[in-house]
Amino acid sequence: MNLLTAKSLKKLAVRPEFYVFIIILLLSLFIQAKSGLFFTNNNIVDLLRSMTVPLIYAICAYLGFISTGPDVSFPLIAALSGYLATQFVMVTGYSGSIIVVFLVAIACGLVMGAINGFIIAKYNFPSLIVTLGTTSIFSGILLGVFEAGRIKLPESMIEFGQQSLIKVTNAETGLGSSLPMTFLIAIGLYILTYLFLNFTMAGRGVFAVGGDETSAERAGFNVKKIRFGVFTVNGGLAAIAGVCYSVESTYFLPTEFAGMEMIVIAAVILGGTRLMGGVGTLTGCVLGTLLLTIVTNSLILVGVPIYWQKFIIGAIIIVGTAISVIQIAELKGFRRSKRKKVEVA
Amino acid sequence: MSENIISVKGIHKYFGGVHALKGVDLQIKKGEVHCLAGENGCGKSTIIKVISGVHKPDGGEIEVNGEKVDHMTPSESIKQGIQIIYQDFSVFPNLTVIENLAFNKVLASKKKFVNRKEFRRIAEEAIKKINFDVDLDALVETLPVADKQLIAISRALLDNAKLIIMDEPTTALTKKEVKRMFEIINKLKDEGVTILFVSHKLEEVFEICDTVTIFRNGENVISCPVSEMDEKKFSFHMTGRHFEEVTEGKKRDLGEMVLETKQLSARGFNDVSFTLRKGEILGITGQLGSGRTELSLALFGLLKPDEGEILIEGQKVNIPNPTKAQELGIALVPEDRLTEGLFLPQSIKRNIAITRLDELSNKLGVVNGDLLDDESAKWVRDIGVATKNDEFPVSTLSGGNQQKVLLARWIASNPKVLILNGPTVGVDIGAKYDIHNLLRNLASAGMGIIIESDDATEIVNTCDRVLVMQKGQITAEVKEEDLNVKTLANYV
Amino acid sequence: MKTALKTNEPAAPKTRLSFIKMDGNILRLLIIMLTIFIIASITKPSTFLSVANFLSMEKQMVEYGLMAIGVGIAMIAGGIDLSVVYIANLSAIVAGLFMQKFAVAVSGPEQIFFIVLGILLGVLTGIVCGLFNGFLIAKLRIPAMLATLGTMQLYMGIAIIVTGGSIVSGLPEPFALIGRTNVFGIFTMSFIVYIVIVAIVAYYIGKTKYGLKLYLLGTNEKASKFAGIKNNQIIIRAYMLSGVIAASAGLLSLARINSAKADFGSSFVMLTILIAVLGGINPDGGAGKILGIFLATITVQLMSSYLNMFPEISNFYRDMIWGIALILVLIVNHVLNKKSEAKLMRLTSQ
Amino acid sequence: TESGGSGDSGSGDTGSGGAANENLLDPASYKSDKEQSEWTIGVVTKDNTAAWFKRMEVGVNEFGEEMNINVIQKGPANADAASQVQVIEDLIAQGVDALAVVPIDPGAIEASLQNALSQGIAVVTHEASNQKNTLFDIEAFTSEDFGASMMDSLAAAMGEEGKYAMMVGYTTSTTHMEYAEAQKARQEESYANMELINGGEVPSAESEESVDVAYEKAKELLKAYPDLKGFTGVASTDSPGIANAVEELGLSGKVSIVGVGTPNEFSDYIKAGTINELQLWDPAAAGYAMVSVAAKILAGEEVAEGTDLGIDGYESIQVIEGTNKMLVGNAPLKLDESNIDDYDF
Ligand SMILES: Nc1ncnc2c1ncn2[C@@H]1O[C@H](COP(=O)(O)OP(=O)(O)OP(=O)(O)O)[C@@H](O)[C@H]1O
Ligand SMILES: Nc1ncnc2c1ncn2[C@@H]1O[C@H](COP(=O)(O)OP(=O)(O)OP(=O)(O)O)[C@@H](O)[C@H]1O
Ligand SMILES: [Mg+2]
Ligand SMILES: [Mg+2]
Repeated sequence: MNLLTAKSLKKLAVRPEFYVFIIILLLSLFIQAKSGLFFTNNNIVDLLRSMTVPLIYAICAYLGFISTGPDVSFPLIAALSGYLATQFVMVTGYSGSIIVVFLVAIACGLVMGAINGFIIAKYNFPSLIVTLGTTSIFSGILLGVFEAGRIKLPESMIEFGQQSLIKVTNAETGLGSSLPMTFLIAIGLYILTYLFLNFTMAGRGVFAVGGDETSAERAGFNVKKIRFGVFTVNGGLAAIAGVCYSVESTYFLPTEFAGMEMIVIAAVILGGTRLMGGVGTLTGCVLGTLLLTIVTNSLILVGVPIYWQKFIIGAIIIVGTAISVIQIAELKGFRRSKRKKVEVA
Repeated sequence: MSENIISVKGIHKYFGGVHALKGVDLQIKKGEVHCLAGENGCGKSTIIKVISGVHKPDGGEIEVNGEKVDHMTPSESIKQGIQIIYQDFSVFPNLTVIENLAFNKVLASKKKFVNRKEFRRIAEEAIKKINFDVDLDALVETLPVADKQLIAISRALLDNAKLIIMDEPTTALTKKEVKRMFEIINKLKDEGVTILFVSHKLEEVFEICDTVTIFRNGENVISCPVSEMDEKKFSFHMTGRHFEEVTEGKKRDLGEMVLETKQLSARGFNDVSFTLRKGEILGITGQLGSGRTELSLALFGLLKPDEGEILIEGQKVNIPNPTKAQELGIALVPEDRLTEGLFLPQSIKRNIAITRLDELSNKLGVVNGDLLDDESAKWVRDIGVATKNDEFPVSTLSGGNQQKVLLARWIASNPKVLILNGPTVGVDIGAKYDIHNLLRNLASAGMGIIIESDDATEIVNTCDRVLVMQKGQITAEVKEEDLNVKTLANYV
Repeated sequence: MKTALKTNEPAAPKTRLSFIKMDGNILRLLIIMLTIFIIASITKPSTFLSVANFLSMEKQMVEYGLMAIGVGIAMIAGGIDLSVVYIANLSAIVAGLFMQKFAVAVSGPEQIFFIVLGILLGVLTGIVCGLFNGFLIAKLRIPAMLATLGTMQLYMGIAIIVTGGSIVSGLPEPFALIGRTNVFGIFTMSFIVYIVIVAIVAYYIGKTKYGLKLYLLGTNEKASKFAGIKNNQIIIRAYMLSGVIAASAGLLSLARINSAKADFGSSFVMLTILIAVLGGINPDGGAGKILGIFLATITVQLMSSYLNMFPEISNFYRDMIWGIALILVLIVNHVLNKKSEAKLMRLTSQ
Repeated sequence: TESGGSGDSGSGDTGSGGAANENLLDPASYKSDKEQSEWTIGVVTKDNTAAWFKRMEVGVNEFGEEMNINVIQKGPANADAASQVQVIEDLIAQGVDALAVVPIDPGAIEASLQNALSQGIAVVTHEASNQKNTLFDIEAFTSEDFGASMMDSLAAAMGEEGKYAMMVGYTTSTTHMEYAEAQKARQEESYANMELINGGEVPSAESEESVDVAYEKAKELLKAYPDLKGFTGVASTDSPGIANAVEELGLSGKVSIVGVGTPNEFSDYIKAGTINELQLWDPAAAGYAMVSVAAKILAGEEVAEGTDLGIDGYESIQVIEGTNKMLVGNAPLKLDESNIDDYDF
């Protein structure tokens, strides 16, 4: 075997994405064998559809991790800005382009994200705790102040949700499935995020700040601005996800947002993003999200008894991470212990 | 045009209550190699960070090229042609070598977008300057510490820097690399680049510098041409004390065998056999990547040997973890004090007492507070840790005193074998002197000591016998009678 | 080994300064607690200052107060435990099912025997769950957040499997008595058990060598390995401890509400983290006191009950208040710690 | 004077399960000495933001105004039994005269309700046919009747044959599971040609009280069982989710849906024919009936077979002695295309 490919193979083999990919592959084969339904066009489209919103959330979680630490506030930012955008349409009776609705939501999301960003950047508090706090606040505003209930979306928004990107019909079963436009938004956001992270200095700064804050500052990055920027952008992204979720389900569902953060974070970490700083890829996010989406959406196909479903999801999270953590440790030949950042006087 | 590239006047800097700089003046002439020396914590790094704009001074003024700069920022100073090799390297562990090398330059040019080709070109140019051989696409976190320092150095050399500030740039380097570095400094000097060189190391200062400035306690105590300086004066200005090199106690009676390895192999070294007697100080030296660190880790139960035997007092032992090592009477003062040694925000007391908890607590595991206090007070006193209160976080101590705390911790466990990896790295002259003395005394009292060090003077001054390691193997053994800085340099 | 050196440094004078760092936080918590207490007493004297209200508050705080301590211990070790609520439920379910099967039908000493056995079984469940968390985190090196996120689902899953999702109730009367008995009319039995557990844990974490090692490990895991601390053992024990405490919360809840269920108290997950941080536990590990968590628990309960006295204030405002309180406390602690740090610096640099 | 809570410690031998002793359950002993205008009746709901309970509040407030009685409706911030216990405990501590509770989980609040009773607080419940510590449980109809009625509707829509699936919010939700069991029982009894999928396991899927999850699960079920002909969903989130799935897959008209929810939310689906029938009871009437019973207890009036609670559907209640005294009205609402517009909530 060519030396170069052997080397690149080894490089590949130490990447968590690789293991997630293998797990996904094995799992899909298993589901296919068991149900005969996995590799059908409508099932694939269904999976993609289910992934849409988690994928956008995953960018939020990912950006949080690589720059600073966990961000758990995105579901409630999504909820609150989704609510405000919906209210905007209801109150003004606006029926024009959906882009305006998104813009309203994004504006709200950016403001909420900026609050996170301001507190985290200014005081250097742990992002988990700050975003936990603001989550509580946003939830209080949504359910306490606005007393938001379930709202059937106005026609103009539903219409957008029903436009489909791809429509497939399974020749055998006759079942159709359609991929909504929102999927295109998710793809677009991934491309934008990818371009931003890899081809702009600010994007590299996000990694630099996550890798070593002091070094970043000395190299000439504006650490506070980058952190503030990341959390603000996260707010905007979450808002987009909020509107997408609503138009997909044709309802604004105030209570369905909370709790998503945990499964999304699990997906992102499964995909190889490190909890503290600077390491992880968007590919990993997609694979991690895909894995968890497959698991949650195939339990019935495989015939897992309903009472076993929670157990299986927990087991997959644990086994999945354990495999990638152990394999990588073995391959690198050592176990890297947690290294605390220290200021050298 | 001013003849000074940098001139700072009356700089004050407070950190909370700490008055780190007390109205410091410092003039650096164009084209000179200016040395800045001083004990740990005297403010060297702080003045550098003020010059580079990382810290905002609380008073005083900065002139660059004779022009007053009101608001210095890191990018502004880089634009002014000031490059810095920070003491902690300031690298990004999670990024590739390329990016680590290219960021500063690209950022200074205010470019908003990434051009991969340009990044690579910059990086290649940077490593070429010092003939530094490294995989440009490797992640920095996978590199040994010396490579990180070399990255910091090559990064600073990039680009028409007018002033290069080097904050203790040689701590992680081998002799050879230091020599190479000095050649570069001389070349830069010929090109008209000014260098500010921060170091504790006497020989380095005398070899490379034109002018010397010594800081003590946040003040500039002397600035003069190096020709007007000698070793005695140097250490006096640094410490405010007079020293005499003590060699007594070097002749010791060696006792029976306390540690022996037979054909020991592990990741990083192989087929290592050596012996250590009670009362002996054994030096281990060698180049970067020679496997010294791994050897000490193996002896301390942090690295699993693949083959071979370890014997303690003639008894074959298995050391699966540090706890077992401790039980067997082996102690290790690790290489990296800050990440491997100390619990920085925790009290000095806790940092010292950790190895003695079993003796300080009752059967139920409840720690006896009074015993703990006494134990800690005793070590603070005996080893001479300069602190007002041992309840203070250990992070409040200077480097030398921090190292003493680590020593106290392990001496307190009363080991048979004490292994020290770089015992005086980043430690000032005074503390270094104290530590060497202490080690000699410990050996006299019958302890077997292994010192792993790059510092030839240190090895020569303290060791009875020296092993030279290369590429994971012992390649030479130098007996006491042949031991001097010159012969040692030949082996390495 | 006496190997003293001559140095010019004077010996350190002895003064106790530990209060500078941590106890400021405890003091602040006490002040906040008293302030809320006084405000509540003045504005709602009849309802707030009633025995019934105190009994009600005692009952409510015990379970999440205990779980917050479990979370706090994991946080001191530098991790987090998201699974406490579900460990509590699983333990309660195991104990409940056992008692239902064996202790309900019998009476007298035999019944007591089976009840005690049931309690032990519940505690054992907590230990096993904690052990498994510890194993994943220490041995397999799965990040604590992810590991406990997984086990949170896993333990809930197991609870659903064994109960079929339905509630476990119908417990022997003597056991239920624990949940209902009052001592001196103003202390509930479960509150007393809670206080005892808090005291034991606070002593264990604060005064023993295990506790000391836990703090050191939480401060710097690598250094603690180099200092000869058995990291894995300490971490595993921390999560076991968290598991046992969670199990006791589950058992007390079983006694109090006379039932157990797989998803009971799911809203406590975030609340427990919030209380631990309010109590001064450093989420990065290595700092904070059990006493702080205790005070934070009381503070949260006082506030919560006080707010419930205003029917016009929707319960959703509580979330908002917790959020604001959390961030304010962080900021206040930050500012005050900076001040005391400066003071410390002044003291160290002559 | 005896302090609250100590009075019950003697009730040691009332048998297992902490069932209250007989005296505690005698409504007559809860006659209040206070003026009617000084009474406070606390209504505790599962989730005060849901449209369902907002509608309930209408009835509750209406009664309060008519009778000049102080009524408070509170709900927990999270739809979690533990949070509801806290709300109940706090209301007890504040000394309300009567509690009307809609339990998230009857079992979880037994002890709290017993505590309330022992302090002389009258307790009535709703949606809790097996609640032990309650003076009266008010139901629009029995769970059995409700489940059976749903099954009858589904059977009619399906032509009494074919496979069907059942969805609940959570398997841990007691009432949902009761309705589900009752449906199955009715089917087994009367519709031999119908078959519950998955070997008759109850339920077929959990919606987790989420429209989106209901949608995903419905799609999965339709894939796994291509010959599925009908759905029931007992959480208000279920049918909209199922309907969205059915519409997307192009199965409208081929798959029947019978569900529970509020008219406004279902109106479009019913009109479009995707959801065949909506079954419910009017929460406003139930709320009115609950507080009305509570007020009667406080006034010392007897509540018995045939008592008129003053609101439609509860003009002549039926008393069923079971676990508790269940007051059953006759207030089912079955809404389809023809009458859905008659209701606005
Ligand atoms: N960021 C900071 N916060 C608080 N105190 C600081 C900070 N940086 C430095 N100090 C304090 O300022 C003083 C001077 O520190 P500095 O790092 O300049 O010393 P140094 O001369 O570089 O020592 P060394 O030889 O150990 O590198 C020390 O007392 C140090 O503790
Ligand atoms: N974290 C690591 N991962 C993989 N390999 C490593 C790691 N650390 C060191 N090595 C390898 O182990 C060998 C020894 O490296 P190291 O630099 O630690 O040697 P050393 O004996 O400590 O030398 P010195 O103290 O002079 O730096 C080298 O081949 C190095 O590449
Ligand atoms: Mg320095
Ligand atoms: Mg090394």
